[in-house]
Amino acid sequence: MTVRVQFWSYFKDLTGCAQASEELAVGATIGDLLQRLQARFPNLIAMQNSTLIAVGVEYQSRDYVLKDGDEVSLFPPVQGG
Amino acid sequence: MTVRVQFWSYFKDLTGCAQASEELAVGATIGDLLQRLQARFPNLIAMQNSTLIAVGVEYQSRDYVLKDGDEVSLFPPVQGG
Amino acid sequence: MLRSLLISPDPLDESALIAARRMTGGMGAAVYFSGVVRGSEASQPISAIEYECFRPMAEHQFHQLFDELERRWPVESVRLVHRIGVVKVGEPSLWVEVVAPHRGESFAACQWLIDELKRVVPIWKKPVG
Amino acid sequence: MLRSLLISPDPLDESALIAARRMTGGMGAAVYFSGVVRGSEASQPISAIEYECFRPMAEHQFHQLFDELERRWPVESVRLVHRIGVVKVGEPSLWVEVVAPHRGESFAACQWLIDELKRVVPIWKKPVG
Repeated sequence: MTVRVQFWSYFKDLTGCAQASEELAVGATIGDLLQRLQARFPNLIAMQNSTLIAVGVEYQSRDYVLKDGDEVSLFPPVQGG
Repeated sequence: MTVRVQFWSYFKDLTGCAQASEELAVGATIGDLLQRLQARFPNLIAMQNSTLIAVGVEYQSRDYVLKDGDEVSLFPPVQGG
Repeated sequence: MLRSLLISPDPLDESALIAARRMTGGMGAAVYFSGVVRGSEASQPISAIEYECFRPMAEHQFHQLFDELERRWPVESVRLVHRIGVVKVGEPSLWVEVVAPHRGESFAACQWLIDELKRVVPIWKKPVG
Repeated sequence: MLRSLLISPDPLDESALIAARRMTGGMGAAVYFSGVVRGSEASQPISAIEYECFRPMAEHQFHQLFDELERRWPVESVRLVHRIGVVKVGEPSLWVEVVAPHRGESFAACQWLIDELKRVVPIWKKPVG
Protein backbone atom coordinates (compact mmCIF):
# COMPACT_ATOMS: atom_id res chain seq x y z
CA MET A 1 0.00 0.00 0.00
CA THR A 2 0.99 3.59 -0.53
CA VAL A 3 1.12 6.34 2.06
CA ARG A 4 1.91 9.94 1.31
CA VAL A 5 4.08 11.87 3.71
CA GLN A 6 4.12 15.63 4.11
CA PHE A 7 6.94 17.50 5.89
CA TRP A 8 6.37 20.82 7.65
CA SER A 9 8.54 23.65 8.94
CA TYR A 10 12.27 22.89 9.01
CA PHE A 11 11.63 19.21 8.39
CA LYS A 12 11.36 20.28 4.73
CA ASP A 13 14.93 21.58 4.96
CA LEU A 14 16.11 18.41 6.71
CA THR A 15 14.67 16.18 4.00
CA GLY A 16 15.06 18.55 1.07
CA CYS A 17 11.43 18.04 0.04
CA ALA A 18 7.90 18.88 1.10
CA GLN A 19 6.35 15.54 0.21
CA ALA A 20 7.34 11.92 -0.25
CA SER A 21 5.52 8.63 -0.64
CA GLU A 22 6.35 5.19 0.63
CA GLU A 23 5.22 1.69 -0.31
CA LEU A 24 4.57 -0.33 2.82
CA ALA A 25 3.30 -3.82 3.63
CA VAL A 26 -0.29 -4.11 4.89
CA GLY A 27 -0.28 -3.82 8.68
CA ALA A 28 2.69 -1.47 8.77
CA THR A 29 2.65 1.09 11.55
CA ILE A 30 3.81 4.67 11.79
CA GLY A 31 6.87 3.29 13.58
CA ASP A 32 7.68 1.20 10.49
CA LEU A 33 7.17 4.24 8.27
CA LEU A 34 9.51 6.33 10.41
CA GLN A 35 12.26 3.71 10.14
CA ARG A 36 11.92 3.73 6.36
CA LEU A 37 12.01 7.54 6.25
CA GLN A 38 15.03 7.74 8.56
CA ALA A 39 16.92 5.43 6.22
CA ARG A 40 16.00 7.64 3.29
CA PHE A 41 16.46 11.00 5.10
CA PRO A 42 19.11 10.45 7.81
CA ASN A 43 18.71 14.06 9.05
CA LEU A 44 15.40 12.99 10.59
CA ILE A 45 17.13 10.65 13.03
CA ALA A 46 18.40 13.42 15.31
CA MET A 47 14.84 14.78 15.54
CA GLN A 48 13.12 11.52 16.36
CA ASN A 49 12.31 12.39 19.99
CA SER A 50 10.70 15.68 19.05
CA THR A 51 8.89 14.58 15.88
CA LEU A 52 5.12 15.04 15.90
CA ILE A 53 3.03 12.81 13.65
CA ALA A 54 -0.45 13.27 12.28
CA VAL A 55 -2.61 11.19 9.97
CA GLY A 56 -5.00 13.51 8.21
CA VAL A 57 -5.82 16.16 10.81
CA GLU A 58 -5.37 14.04 13.96
CA TYR A 59 -2.26 13.32 15.97
CA GLN A 60 -1.31 9.64 16.05
CA SER A 61 1.28 7.63 17.93
CA ARG A 62 3.95 5.33 16.52
CA ASP A 63 1.82 2.20 16.94
CA TYR A 64 -0.96 3.50 14.66
CA VAL A 65 -1.61 0.97 11.87
CA LEU A 66 -1.48 2.70 8.50
CA LYS A 67 -4.10 2.31 5.79
CA ASP A 68 -3.68 2.61 2.04
CA GLY A 69 -4.00 6.24 1.04
CA ASP A 70 -3.23 7.66 4.48
CA GLU A 71 -1.79 11.17 4.43
CA VAL A 72 0.87 11.37 7.10
CA SER A 73 2.39 14.63 8.33
CA LEU A 74 5.70 14.90 10.15
CA PHE A 75 6.74 18.06 11.90
CA PRO A 76 8.75 19.57 14.75
CA PRO A 77 7.11 21.00 17.90
CA VAL A 78 4.50 23.60 17.02
CA GLN A 79 5.06 27.30 17.75
CA GLY A 80 1.85 29.17 17.17
CA GLY A 81 0.91 32.39 18.90
CA MET B 1 -9.50 68.64 68.78
CA THR B 2 -11.87 68.33 65.87
CA VAL B 3 -11.97 65.54 63.28
CA ARG B 4 -14.23 65.50 60.30
CA VAL B 5 -15.85 62.22 59.29
CA GLN B 6 -17.10 61.35 55.84
CA PHE B 7 -19.49 58.44 55.17
CA TRP B 8 -19.53 56.61 51.84
CA SER B 9 -21.90 54.26 50.03
CA TYR B 10 -24.76 52.93 52.18
CA PHE B 11 -23.09 54.22 55.33
CA LYS B 12 -24.67 57.54 54.34
CA ASP B 13 -28.08 55.85 54.51
CA LEU B 14 -27.25 54.23 57.84
CA THR B 15 -26.27 57.54 59.43
CA GLY B 16 -28.60 59.77 57.47
CA CYS B 17 -25.74 62.12 56.57
CA ALA B 18 -22.64 62.31 54.39
CA GLN B 19 -20.47 64.14 56.90
CA ALA B 20 -20.16 64.67 60.61
CA SER B 21 -17.57 66.09 62.96
CA GLU B 22 -16.54 65.08 66.45
CA GLU B 23 -14.67 66.81 69.25
CA LEU B 24 -12.16 64.42 70.79
CA ALA B 25 -9.50 64.57 73.48
CA VAL B 26 -5.87 64.80 72.34
CA GLY B 27 -4.50 61.26 71.94
CA ALA B 28 -7.85 59.76 70.93
CA THR B 29 -7.66 56.89 68.46
CA ILE B 30 -9.87 55.80 65.61
CA GLY B 31 -11.25 53.21 68.01
CA ASP B 32 -12.37 56.03 70.35
CA LEU B 33 -13.92 57.87 67.41
CA LEU B 34 -15.83 54.76 66.33
CA GLN B 35 -17.30 54.35 69.84
CA ARG B 36 -18.47 57.94 69.77
CA LEU B 37 -19.98 57.52 66.28
CA GLN B 38 -21.72 54.27 67.22
CA ALA B 39 -23.36 56.04 70.16
CA ARG B 40 -24.53 58.79 67.81
CA PHE B 41 -25.47 56.52 64.87
CA PRO B 42 -26.46 53.11 66.32
CA ASN B 43 -26.97 51.67 62.81
CA LEU B 44 -23.17 51.59 62.46
CA ILE B 45 -22.85 49.00 65.24
CA ALA B 46 -24.04 46.10 63.10
CA MET B 47 -21.43 47.00 60.46
CA GLN B 48 -18.47 47.30 62.79
CA ASN B 49 -16.72 44.14 61.58
CA SER B 50 -16.92 45.19 57.95
CA THR B 51 -16.20 48.90 58.34
CA LEU B 52 -13.17 50.21 56.46
CA ILE B 53 -11.47 53.32 57.78
CA ALA B 54 -9.22 55.80 56.03
CA VAL B 55 -7.54 58.99 57.18
CA GLY B 56 -7.03 61.19 54.14
CA VAL B 57 -6.30 58.74 51.31
CA GLU B 58 -4.69 55.96 53.38
CA TYR B 59 -6.28 53.04 55.19
CA GLN B 60 -5.71 53.12 58.94
CA SER B 61 -6.44 50.69 61.74
CA ARG B 62 -8.40 51.31 64.94
CA ASP B 63 -5.29 52.11 66.98
CA TYR B 64 -4.30 55.06 64.77
CA VAL B 65 -3.90 58.19 66.94
CA LEU B 66 -5.95 61.03 65.48
CA LYS B 67 -4.65 64.54 64.91
CA ASP B 68 -6.57 67.81 64.89
CA GLY B 69 -8.00 68.39 61.44
CA ASP B 70 -7.85 64.73 60.32
CA GLU B 71 -10.37 63.81 57.66
CA VAL B 72 -11.64 60.34 58.43
CA SER B 73 -13.65 58.23 55.98
CA LEU B 74 -15.85 55.30 56.97
CA PHE B 75 -17.21 52.91 54.40
CA PRO B 76 -18.34 49.36 53.72
CA PRO B 77 -16.25 46.87 51.68
CA VAL B 78 -15.33 48.30 48.28
CA GLN B 79 -16.89 46.94 45.09
CA GLY B 80 -15.08 48.40 42.10
CA GLY B 81 -14.82 46.71 38.74
CA MET C 1 6.48 51.82 33.55
CA LEU C 2 3.94 53.89 31.66
CA ARG C 3 0.72 54.32 33.58
CA SER C 4 -2.57 55.80 32.57
CA LEU C 5 -5.53 56.08 34.93
CA LEU C 6 -8.92 57.50 34.05
CA ILE C 7 -11.89 57.58 36.42
CA SER C 8 -14.71 59.09 34.45
CA PRO C 9 -18.48 59.18 33.94
CA ASP C 10 -18.03 59.07 30.15
CA PRO C 11 -18.70 55.93 28.12
CA LEU C 12 -15.66 53.79 27.60
CA ASP C 13 -14.46 53.55 23.97
CA GLU C 14 -12.50 50.31 23.87
CA SER C 15 -11.69 50.50 20.17
CA ALA C 16 -10.14 53.95 20.61
CA LEU C 17 -8.18 52.74 23.64
CA ILE C 18 -6.83 49.78 21.66
CA ALA C 19 -5.90 52.05 18.76
CA ALA C 20 -3.86 54.21 21.17
CA ARG C 21 -1.70 51.28 22.34
CA ARG C 22 2.06 51.83 22.29
CA MET C 23 4.44 48.86 22.59
CA THR C 24 8.21 48.90 22.16
CA GLY C 25 10.08 46.12 20.36
CA GLY C 26 10.75 44.01 23.43
CA MET C 27 7.08 43.60 24.29
CA GLY C 28 5.17 40.54 23.09
CA ALA C 29 1.98 40.37 25.12
CA ALA C 30 -0.95 42.68 25.78
CA VAL C 31 -3.72 41.41 28.04
CA TYR C 32 -7.07 43.18 28.35
CA PHE C 33 -9.97 42.89 30.70
CA SER C 34 -13.36 44.46 30.05
CA GLY C 35 -15.76 44.23 32.96
CA VAL C 36 -19.30 44.66 31.74
CA VAL C 37 -22.44 45.36 33.79
CA ARG C 38 -24.57 42.20 33.96
CA GLY C 39 -28.34 42.22 33.71
CA SER C 40 -28.96 40.96 37.23
CA GLU C 41 -27.60 41.54 40.72
CA ALA C 42 -28.33 39.06 43.51
CA SER C 43 -30.75 37.28 41.11
CA GLN C 44 -32.81 40.45 40.57
CA PRO C 45 -32.98 42.00 37.11
CA ILE C 46 -31.43 45.46 36.96
CA SER C 47 -31.08 48.09 34.26
CA ALA C 48 -27.80 49.68 35.38
CA ILE C 49 -25.31 50.04 38.20
CA GLU C 50 -24.46 53.36 39.77
CA TYR C 51 -20.81 53.62 40.81
CA GLU C 52 -19.80 55.96 43.62
CA CYS C 53 -16.14 56.83 44.04
CA PHE C 54 -14.07 58.55 46.72
CA ARG C 55 -11.89 59.91 44.01
CA PRO C 56 -8.71 61.27 45.68
CA MET C 57 -8.34 58.09 47.68
CA ALA C 58 -9.19 55.90 44.67
CA GLU C 59 -6.50 57.58 42.59
CA HIS C 60 -3.97 57.23 45.40
CA GLN C 61 -4.81 53.57 45.92
CA PHE C 62 -4.63 52.84 42.19
CA HIS C 63 -1.17 54.39 42.02
CA GLN C 64 -0.02 52.37 45.01
CA LEU C 65 -1.19 49.24 43.17
CA PHE C 66 0.67 50.35 40.03
CA ASP C 67 3.83 50.82 42.15
CA GLU C 68 3.50 47.31 43.53
CA LEU C 69 2.70 45.85 40.12
CA GLU C 70 5.86 47.43 38.72
CA ARG C 71 7.92 45.87 41.52
CA ARG C 72 6.48 42.41 40.84
CA TRP C 73 6.43 42.11 37.05
CA PRO C 74 8.42 43.52 34.10
CA VAL C 75 5.41 45.42 32.80
CA GLU C 76 6.05 48.21 30.29
CA SER C 77 2.64 49.81 30.48
CA VAL C 78 -0.59 49.63 32.40
CA ARG C 79 -3.71 51.54 31.43
CA LEU C 80 -6.91 51.47 33.44
CA VAL C 81 -10.28 53.14 32.98
CA HIS C 82 -13.08 52.92 35.55
CA ARG C 83 -16.45 54.45 34.85
CA ILE C 84 -18.38 56.11 37.65
CA GLY C 85 -21.97 57.23 37.80
CA VAL C 86 -24.70 55.24 36.07
CA VAL C 87 -23.43 52.46 33.77
CA LYS C 88 -26.12 50.60 31.82
CA VAL C 89 -26.36 46.83 31.54
CA GLY C 90 -24.11 45.63 28.72
CA GLU C 91 -21.72 48.57 28.99
CA PRO C 92 -18.18 48.22 30.33
CA SER C 93 -17.46 49.74 33.73
CA LEU C 94 -13.81 48.68 33.89
CA TRP C 95 -11.10 48.35 31.24
CA VAL C 96 -7.56 47.25 31.97
CA GLU C 97 -4.56 46.82 29.67
CA VAL C 98 -1.25 45.30 30.75
CA VAL C 99 1.69 45.14 28.32
CA ALA C 100 4.70 42.96 29.12
CA PRO C 101 7.35 40.94 27.29
CA HIS C 102 5.59 37.58 27.77
CA ARG C 103 2.03 36.42 28.24
CA GLY C 104 2.53 34.83 31.66
CA GLU C 105 3.58 38.17 33.13
CA SER C 106 0.76 40.12 31.49
CA PHE C 107 -1.92 37.68 32.60
CA ALA C 108 -0.59 37.45 36.16
CA ALA C 109 -0.22 41.21 36.54
CA CYS C 110 -3.63 41.97 35.03
CA GLN C 111 -5.43 39.45 37.25
CA TRP C 112 -3.56 40.62 40.34
CA LEU C 113 -4.45 44.25 39.61
CA ILE C 114 -8.16 43.48 39.30
CA ASP C 115 -8.20 41.35 42.44
CA GLU C 116 -6.45 44.09 44.39
CA LEU C 117 -8.59 46.94 43.10
CA LYS C 118 -11.66 45.06 44.28
CA ARG C 119 -10.04 44.89 47.71
CA VAL C 120 -8.73 48.41 48.24
CA VAL C 121 -9.99 51.02 45.75
CA PRO C 122 -12.91 52.96 47.28
CA ILE C 123 -15.58 52.51 44.64
CA TRP C 124 -19.03 51.16 45.46
CA LYS C 125 -21.94 50.01 43.36
CA LYS C 126 -25.67 50.44 43.73
CA PRO C 127 -28.01 48.49 41.44
CA VAL C 128 -30.51 50.56 39.49
CA GLY C 129 -33.82 48.68 39.09
CA MET D 1 -20.99 28.71 22.62
CA LEU D 2 -20.31 31.10 19.77
CA ARG D 3 -17.00 30.46 18.07
CA SER D 4 -15.16 32.41 15.45
CA LEU D 5 -11.84 31.29 14.00
CA LEU D 6 -9.84 33.16 11.39
CA ILE D 7 -6.44 32.07 10.10
CA SER D 8 -5.37 34.73 7.66
CA PRO D 9 -2.42 36.57 6.13
CA ASP D 10 -4.22 39.90 6.51
CA PRO D 11 -3.28 42.43 9.20
CA LEU D 12 -5.28 42.05 12.36
CA ASP D 13 -7.61 44.97 13.15
CA GLU D 14 -8.11 44.77 16.90
CA SER D 15 -10.30 47.87 17.12
CA ALA D 16 -12.71 46.45 14.56
CA LEU D 17 -12.74 43.11 16.35
CA ILE D 18 -13.57 44.81 19.65
CA ALA D 19 -16.31 46.85 18.00
CA ALA D 20 -17.89 43.59 16.74
CA ARG D 21 -18.19 42.10 20.22
CA ARG D 22 -21.58 40.72 21.20
CA MET D 23 -22.41 39.93 24.83
CA THR D 24 -25.77 38.95 26.27
CA GLY D 25 -27.04 40.27 29.61
CA GLY D 26 -25.64 37.47 31.74
CA MET D 27 -22.05 38.08 30.66
CA GLY D 28 -19.79 40.27 32.77
CA ALA D 29 -16.24 39.58 31.62
CA ALA D 30 -14.35 39.77 28.35
CA VAL D 31 -10.66 38.86 28.38
CA TYR D 32 -8.36 39.59 25.45
CA PHE D 33 -4.88 38.51 24.54
CA SER D 34 -2.86 40.15 21.79
CA GLY D 35 0.39 38.38 20.98
CA VAL D 36 2.76 40.75 19.24
CA VAL D 37 5.97 39.92 17.33
CA ARG D 38 8.98 40.95 19.41
CA GLY D 39 12.08 42.57 17.95
CA SER D 40 14.42 39.72 18.78
CA GLU D 41 14.41 35.95 18.69
CA ALA D 42 17.02 33.94 20.61
CA SER D 43 18.79 37.27 21.38
CA GLN D 44 19.16 38.11 17.66
CA PRO D 45 17.39 41.17 16.26
CA ILE D 46 14.75 40.30 13.68
CA SER D 47 12.43 42.31 11.46
CA ALA D 48 9.53 39.88 11.23
CA ILE D 49 8.37 36.32 11.79
CA GLU D 50 7.04 34.14 9.04
CA TYR D 51 4.26 31.82 10.18
CA GLU D 52 3.64 28.56 8.35
CA CYS D 53 0.38 26.72 8.96
CA PHE D 54 -0.95 23.26 8.12
CA ARG D 55 -4.36 24.80 7.77
CA PRO D 56 -6.89 21.91 7.70
CA MET D 57 -5.26 20.34 10.73
CA ALA D 58 -4.89 23.70 12.50
CA GLU D 59 -8.60 24.40 12.05
CA HIS D 60 -9.52 20.94 13.27
CA GLN D 61 -7.28 21.23 16.32
CA PHE D 62 -8.60 24.70 17.14
CA HIS D 63 -12.16 23.39 17.07
CA GLN D 64 -11.23 20.47 19.30
CA LEU D 65 -9.81 22.99 21.77
CA PHE D 66 -13.00 25.06 21.55
CA ASP D 67 -15.02 21.89 22.29
CA GLU D 68 -12.93 21.19 25.36
CA LEU D 69 -13.04 24.81 26.48
CA GLU D 70 -16.83 24.74 26.28
CA ARG D 71 -16.91 21.60 28.45
CA ARG D 72 -14.70 23.20 31.09
CA TRP D 73 -16.00 26.76 31.45
CA PRO D 74 -19.36 28.55 31.00
CA VAL D 75 -18.01 30.60 28.12
CA GLU D 76 -20.55 32.32 25.86
CA SER D 77 -18.19 33.19 23.05
CA VAL D 78 -14.63 32.62 21.91
CA ARG D 79 -13.07 34.42 18.97
CA LEU D 80 -9.56 33.76 17.75
CA VAL D 81 -7.50 35.21 14.91
CA HIS D 82 -4.06 33.91 13.95
CA ARG D 83 -2.04 35.58 11.27
CA ILE D 84 0.07 33.51 8.91
CA GLY D 85 2.76 34.54 6.47
CA VAL D 86 5.12 37.40 7.31
CA VAL D 87 4.18 39.41 10.41
CA LYS D 88 6.39 42.42 11.13
CA VAL D 89 7.86 43.26 14.52
CA GLY D 90 5.31 45.19 16.58
CA GLU D 91 2.31 43.68 14.78
CA PRO D 92 -0.05 41.19 16.44
CA SER D 93 0.10 37.59 15.24
CA LEU D 94 -2.53 36.23 17.63
CA TRP D 95 -5.71 37.73 19.03
CA VAL D 96 -8.03 35.89 21.41
CA GLU D 97 -11.30 36.96 23.05
CA VAL D 98 -13.12 34.95 25.70
CA VAL D 99 -16.50 36.13 27.04
CA ALA D 100 -17.94 34.58 30.20
CA PRO D 101 -20.13 35.54 33.14
CA HIS D 102 -17.23 36.19 35.53
CA ARG D 103 -13.63 37.20 35.21
CA GLY D 104 -12.13 34.07 36.77
CA GLU D 105 -13.67 31.91 34.07
CA SER D 106 -12.63 34.21 31.23
CA PHE D 107 -9.05 34.47 32.42
CA ALA D 108 -8.71 30.75 33.04
CA ALA D 109 -10.25 29.76 29.70
CA CYS D 110 -8.22 32.31 27.72
CA GLN D 111 -4.92 31.25 29.28
CA TRP D 112 -5.73 27.58 28.85
CA LEU D 113 -6.60 28.10 25.19
CA ILE D 114 -3.30 29.85 24.46
CA ASP D 115 -1.27 27.24 26.34
CA GLU D 116 -3.00 24.46 24.44
CA LEU D 117 -2.74 26.05 21.01
CA LYS D 118 1.00 26.35 21.52
CA ARG D 119 1.02 22.62 22.23
CA VAL D 120 -1.17 21.19 19.47
CA VAL D 121 -2.01 23.62 16.65
CA PRO D 122 0.32 23.03 13.68
CA ILE D 123 1.73 26.50 13.15
CA TRP D 124 5.47 27.20 13.02
CA LYS D 125 7.53 30.34 13.01
CA LYS D 126 10.66 31.31 11.15
CA PRO D 127 12.49 34.53 12.11
CA VAL D 128 13.08 36.98 9.26
CA GLY D 129 16.42 38.81 9.73
